[in-house]
Amino acid sequence: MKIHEYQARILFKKYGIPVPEGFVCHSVDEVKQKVSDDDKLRVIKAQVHVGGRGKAGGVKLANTKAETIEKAEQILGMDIKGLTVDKILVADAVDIEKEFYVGLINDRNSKSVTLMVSAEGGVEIEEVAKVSPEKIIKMPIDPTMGLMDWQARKIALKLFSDPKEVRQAAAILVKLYQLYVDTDASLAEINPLVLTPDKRVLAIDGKMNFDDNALYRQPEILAMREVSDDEKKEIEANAKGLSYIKLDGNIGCMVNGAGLAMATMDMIKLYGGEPANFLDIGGSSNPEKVVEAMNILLSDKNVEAVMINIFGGITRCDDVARGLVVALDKIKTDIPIVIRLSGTNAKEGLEIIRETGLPTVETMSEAAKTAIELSKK
Amino acid sequence: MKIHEYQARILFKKYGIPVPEGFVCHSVDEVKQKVSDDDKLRVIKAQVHVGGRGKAGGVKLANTKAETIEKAEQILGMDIKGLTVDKILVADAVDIEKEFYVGLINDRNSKSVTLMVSAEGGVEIEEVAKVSPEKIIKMPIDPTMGLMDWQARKIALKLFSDPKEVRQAAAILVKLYQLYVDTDASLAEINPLVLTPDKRVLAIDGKMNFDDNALYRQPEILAMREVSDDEKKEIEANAKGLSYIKLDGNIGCMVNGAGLAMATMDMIKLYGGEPANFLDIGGSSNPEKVVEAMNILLSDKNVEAVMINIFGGITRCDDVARGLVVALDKIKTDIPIVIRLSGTNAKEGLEIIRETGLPTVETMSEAAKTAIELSKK
Amino acid sequence: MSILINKDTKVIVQGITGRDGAFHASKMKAYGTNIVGGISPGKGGMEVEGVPVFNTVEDAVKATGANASVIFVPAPFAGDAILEASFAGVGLVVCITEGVPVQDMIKVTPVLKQNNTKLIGANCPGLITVDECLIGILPGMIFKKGNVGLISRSGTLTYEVVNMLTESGLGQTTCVGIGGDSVSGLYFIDLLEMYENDPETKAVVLIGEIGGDAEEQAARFIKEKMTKPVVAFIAGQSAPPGKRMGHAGAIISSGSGTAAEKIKAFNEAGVPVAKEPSEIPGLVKGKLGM
Amino acid sequence: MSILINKDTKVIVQGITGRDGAFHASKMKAYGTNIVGGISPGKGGMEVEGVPVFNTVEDAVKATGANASVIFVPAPFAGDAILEASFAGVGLVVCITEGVPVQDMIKVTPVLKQNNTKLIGANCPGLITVDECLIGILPGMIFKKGNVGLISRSGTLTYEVVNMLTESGLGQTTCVGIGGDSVSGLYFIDLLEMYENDPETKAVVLIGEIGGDAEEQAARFIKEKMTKPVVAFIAGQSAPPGKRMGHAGAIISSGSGTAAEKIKAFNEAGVPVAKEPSEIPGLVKGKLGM
Repeated sequence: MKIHEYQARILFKKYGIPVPEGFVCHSVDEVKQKVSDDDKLRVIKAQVHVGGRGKAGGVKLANTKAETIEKAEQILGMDIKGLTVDKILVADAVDIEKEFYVGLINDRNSKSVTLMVSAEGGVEIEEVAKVSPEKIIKMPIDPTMGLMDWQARKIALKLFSDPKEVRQAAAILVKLYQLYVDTDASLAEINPLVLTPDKRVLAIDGKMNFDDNALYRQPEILAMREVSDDEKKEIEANAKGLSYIKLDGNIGCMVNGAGLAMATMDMIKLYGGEPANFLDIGGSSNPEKVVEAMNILLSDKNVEAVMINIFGGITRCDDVARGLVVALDKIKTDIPIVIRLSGTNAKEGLEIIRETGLPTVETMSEAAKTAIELSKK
Repeated sequence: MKIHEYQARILFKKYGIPVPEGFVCHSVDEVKQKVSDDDKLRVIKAQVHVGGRGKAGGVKLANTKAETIEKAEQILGMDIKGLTVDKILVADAVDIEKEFYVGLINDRNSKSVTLMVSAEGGVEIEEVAKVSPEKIIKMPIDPTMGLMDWQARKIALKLFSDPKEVRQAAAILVKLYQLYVDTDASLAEINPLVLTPDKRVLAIDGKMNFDDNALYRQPEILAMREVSDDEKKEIEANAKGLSYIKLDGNIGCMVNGAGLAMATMDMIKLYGGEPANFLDIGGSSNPEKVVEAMNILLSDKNVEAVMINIFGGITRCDDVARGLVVALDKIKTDIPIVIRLSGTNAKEGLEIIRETGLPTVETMSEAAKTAIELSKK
Repeated sequence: MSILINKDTKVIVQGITGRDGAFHASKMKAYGTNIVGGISPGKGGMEVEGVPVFNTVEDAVKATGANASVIFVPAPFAGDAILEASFAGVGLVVCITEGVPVQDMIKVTPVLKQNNTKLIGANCPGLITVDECLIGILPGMIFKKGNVGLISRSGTLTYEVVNMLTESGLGQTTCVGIGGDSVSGLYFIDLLEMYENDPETKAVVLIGEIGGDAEEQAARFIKEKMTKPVVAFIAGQSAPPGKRMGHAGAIISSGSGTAAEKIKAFNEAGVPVAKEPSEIPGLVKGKLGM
Repeated sequence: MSILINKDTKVIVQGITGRDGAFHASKMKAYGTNIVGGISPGKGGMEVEGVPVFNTVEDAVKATGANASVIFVPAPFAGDAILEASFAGVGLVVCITEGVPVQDMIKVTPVLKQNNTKLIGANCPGLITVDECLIGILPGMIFKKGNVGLISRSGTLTYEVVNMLTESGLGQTTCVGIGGDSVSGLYFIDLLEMYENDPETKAVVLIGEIGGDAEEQAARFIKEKMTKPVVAFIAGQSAPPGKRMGHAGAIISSGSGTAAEKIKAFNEAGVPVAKEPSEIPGLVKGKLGM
């Protein structure tokens, strides 16, 4: 789960990580109301769940209240990579002496939360990682001890030299780690962390993602969720035990198992088609789940054919087939469907389905080819 | 630092440890106002920082509102071991099927927080420890992992057998440990933890002490501090870098170092006197500190003679002597004082003091004997 | 021979009184797995599917000498179940549970190391040494004794491939589903090393997917350390970046973890990568000169 | 010979730029202690009292080969300073700081074990091997080279006793102030064992106080394991229960930790207990047949 910069700022403040003054606005009227009359340099930033908003014109500076309103008008409603900007952050701009990068991630290899810092702040860290990886300092954190103060100081000393700056930076690292662990985050970035000419260390931009598997114990984080329409569908599907991702193609697919579902998408692509979605219905043969899955799948108006790909393991194909028959009977659709069953009792399963007149095939590649053909009719 | 039962209940609730409904009252009027009209069994408990309130009549049951008010009248204002009861807890009495003891302490030997539970609840655990120590189950907790759920279950399984009861009890243990660590407690007891006939597990009485050294980072706990007059003096002294404990004797003593201060008290007692206090002024020769210490010491009207016992180490006795002279010059008192200096430059120090006419001696025993004699004049 | 488990492995089931735990305990027993006990706190003394139930893993290990455990408890309790098994001295823990928070897995990691516990999963189908021991939810009937080892981040895709191997006459030694989470127990390299040292295994099939760089590491390991042939397949070639493809770990983030990178790494290590699953048996046979 | 420290011990001072750190660094240097560096984050490269300052303990250890550290940082940071020294591989850490929260000491305990670090303190005056090395705030001039070892939970009371020993002609090997907190580093038993194994030490003086049962444990240890004579003193015989006598650890709680119990334990172990400090030298001489 992702949150916006303005939400990350709320969490930063709660944990004592210093950020410049600022507030979120949903309309130009709100900007007019909230911005004070005094002239000062302000930054207006689009709040969208996508990178590269700066290049897209979603971040602007303003010197006066009037200018702030003007820039807010320009940004609100703007389209950035397909997303409409419906809220902005208006914050005090600060003078910057130096910029740094600070990030925390769950690292698969060290199997730990890993702290990354770099003196190359303010730019995309992925770029730094590719061009000059030696400029990123990484430290895996032992979960039993957490980020100890001396470790935070050691890292801060790589970026700062003045004792007061070291102390500020080390405190920010420790607080960010605490926030990260407390909220089951999967990413926390301060980019840039800046040093101002008056030697304050401040978090200018913040980004946080959270572990979906841990949201059940993070009600405060969950309450921050803001979702697009596509995401809504994915979340609804999740609540029903389905895993659904909308894609741009026209071949809908419904598969049991995430790996097999990916392989199915790949297969469609391999044979020249375009998958309309990723859809994993999990392990059961419950007809209700199949109905739910089909409804979600068919709500995508681009879908022109459906490929059902099931491997029967512990759940035998004949049981799955019976479930499918019940489910497909309930769904009234003109979209052509091809069903492929494999694994335990595959023959018996296919027989049951054939009796209903639905098209069946025995291999994945055949299923993919058939679905592509059907979509062209 | 100690808190009252009603305050421990507030912390328990915050951490999700179930307690019966109840509230604190400071007057009979408040009881009249807060107690509902319905008849139910209530328990009225004196809130004093001393054990054995039950035996002293500080805990009473009542069936009706009228009876509750009557019992509250009896308890409020009562004297328990020298302390006046100025607040009571009025709580719903619950039916009890079984009583247990649960405690957490900082264990010196395992150098860890140690969980103690016993099926012998509701009685003084010290008694159980003496009579049948095998009835107390102890488990040191690894601070890096904390109290893990499976450990809490393992301990809960020693007290309970039904899965639902085990689950409730284990959850309470984990929550109590979390509360303990979060608040820098030095003692947390639930005694009794009870099982009701309808199979709820509840904390009926709670006791918590906190590490004085950690109060600087526990503002919420510090805000709960309620102190007696004697304690006020101790806390004031502490704020000035002095360590003071009032005792019942008539020989005031002022010493540098806690061990030496205890040895000084012991010496007074050994020679037939009674120390009026423990007072450790720490390591400096600062005259201001000596003045503060003397003021605190002499505010005890029982003091009839004062013994000053200083060992000069890094701080040399001649410096200490000069400080003492300045300080004692500022303090106008008729109480006789004897000064003993030892250690580095003791001779020079004693010489300086003798010049002022104050009585000096060279050994601790001599000092104690002299102070006792002076107190009898 | 085989890796990790065999007919002497004594298995306990954590969460045996739950629906999935009870169902799969009976399936595993039916396959021939030596299920010696189940765990359910407060239900010690009961029997489920003919298996004695204990209150704690410690009790079960003491009573039965169990050396492997399989976990079916719900996600919020799975991390703790792993810790309990590890501290009770169980050498191999297989966590089937899906949806375990990453921080819980991070927290168990140093404990596993300290107690010398091997973990498979979480969010995995388990593992099988064919005709000897099945731990997890794998459909036993599709496996056939033979000389191919298999490691996979996936469940049903694994079954699909195993089925193809079996139908084409390629039996298996041990097949391990390592799970689809980003932070897991044993990983490709750990298992590749075991297969390399297992005399019975002649070739290994590795089924990877998008996300992370475990496949790239595996490719390096194969190139530098392995003498036995490996054939690979990577799922998720058509997956868009930034989207989690069902498995928590199957996500292309910041442009890394793509199928293309992984395929390139395998190609550079001389590992053939199947374009679709049905190619796998042929590639294995080719490597084995069959 | 001696225990824990000698003329070859290389000492760093954590918190050397603070008032106490700088003052005592100069005092220790003056005594002859080999102070090789000081720590103050962000002040690396400076010099304090002629001692080079480093940013981290790790830097100091790398540059100087320091094997002991003394901590003068304020209480809220002392636990972290111990951790830093321990993780940097310093073998002996002496924490002078008073008022360290107990939970911080509990948190460092498993780390010390894991990293094989010996800790003295917190809230202690330090230790001295006479004429070789002084670490802490002890007044060096009262000590005299000899054959008596001394362990104490107290500061000035220790000096008092050392002064008496010295004046009565009883010099010392190593004297250790273990500190007055309830949860500390090395304790009586650890040190008694070291004295027992130190050929130069002929007798040991143990200065205990009320609170805890370390004296009782020491008494048992002496009875069972020690061949060298021990003489004891217990402070706090007149202390009331439930009151903390200055030292965080000096408190009689729930009726245990009294001086009477401790004296009884020593008597049962054949250890003479002085009624007042001035008796100690005589008791030691008696035990040594002097």
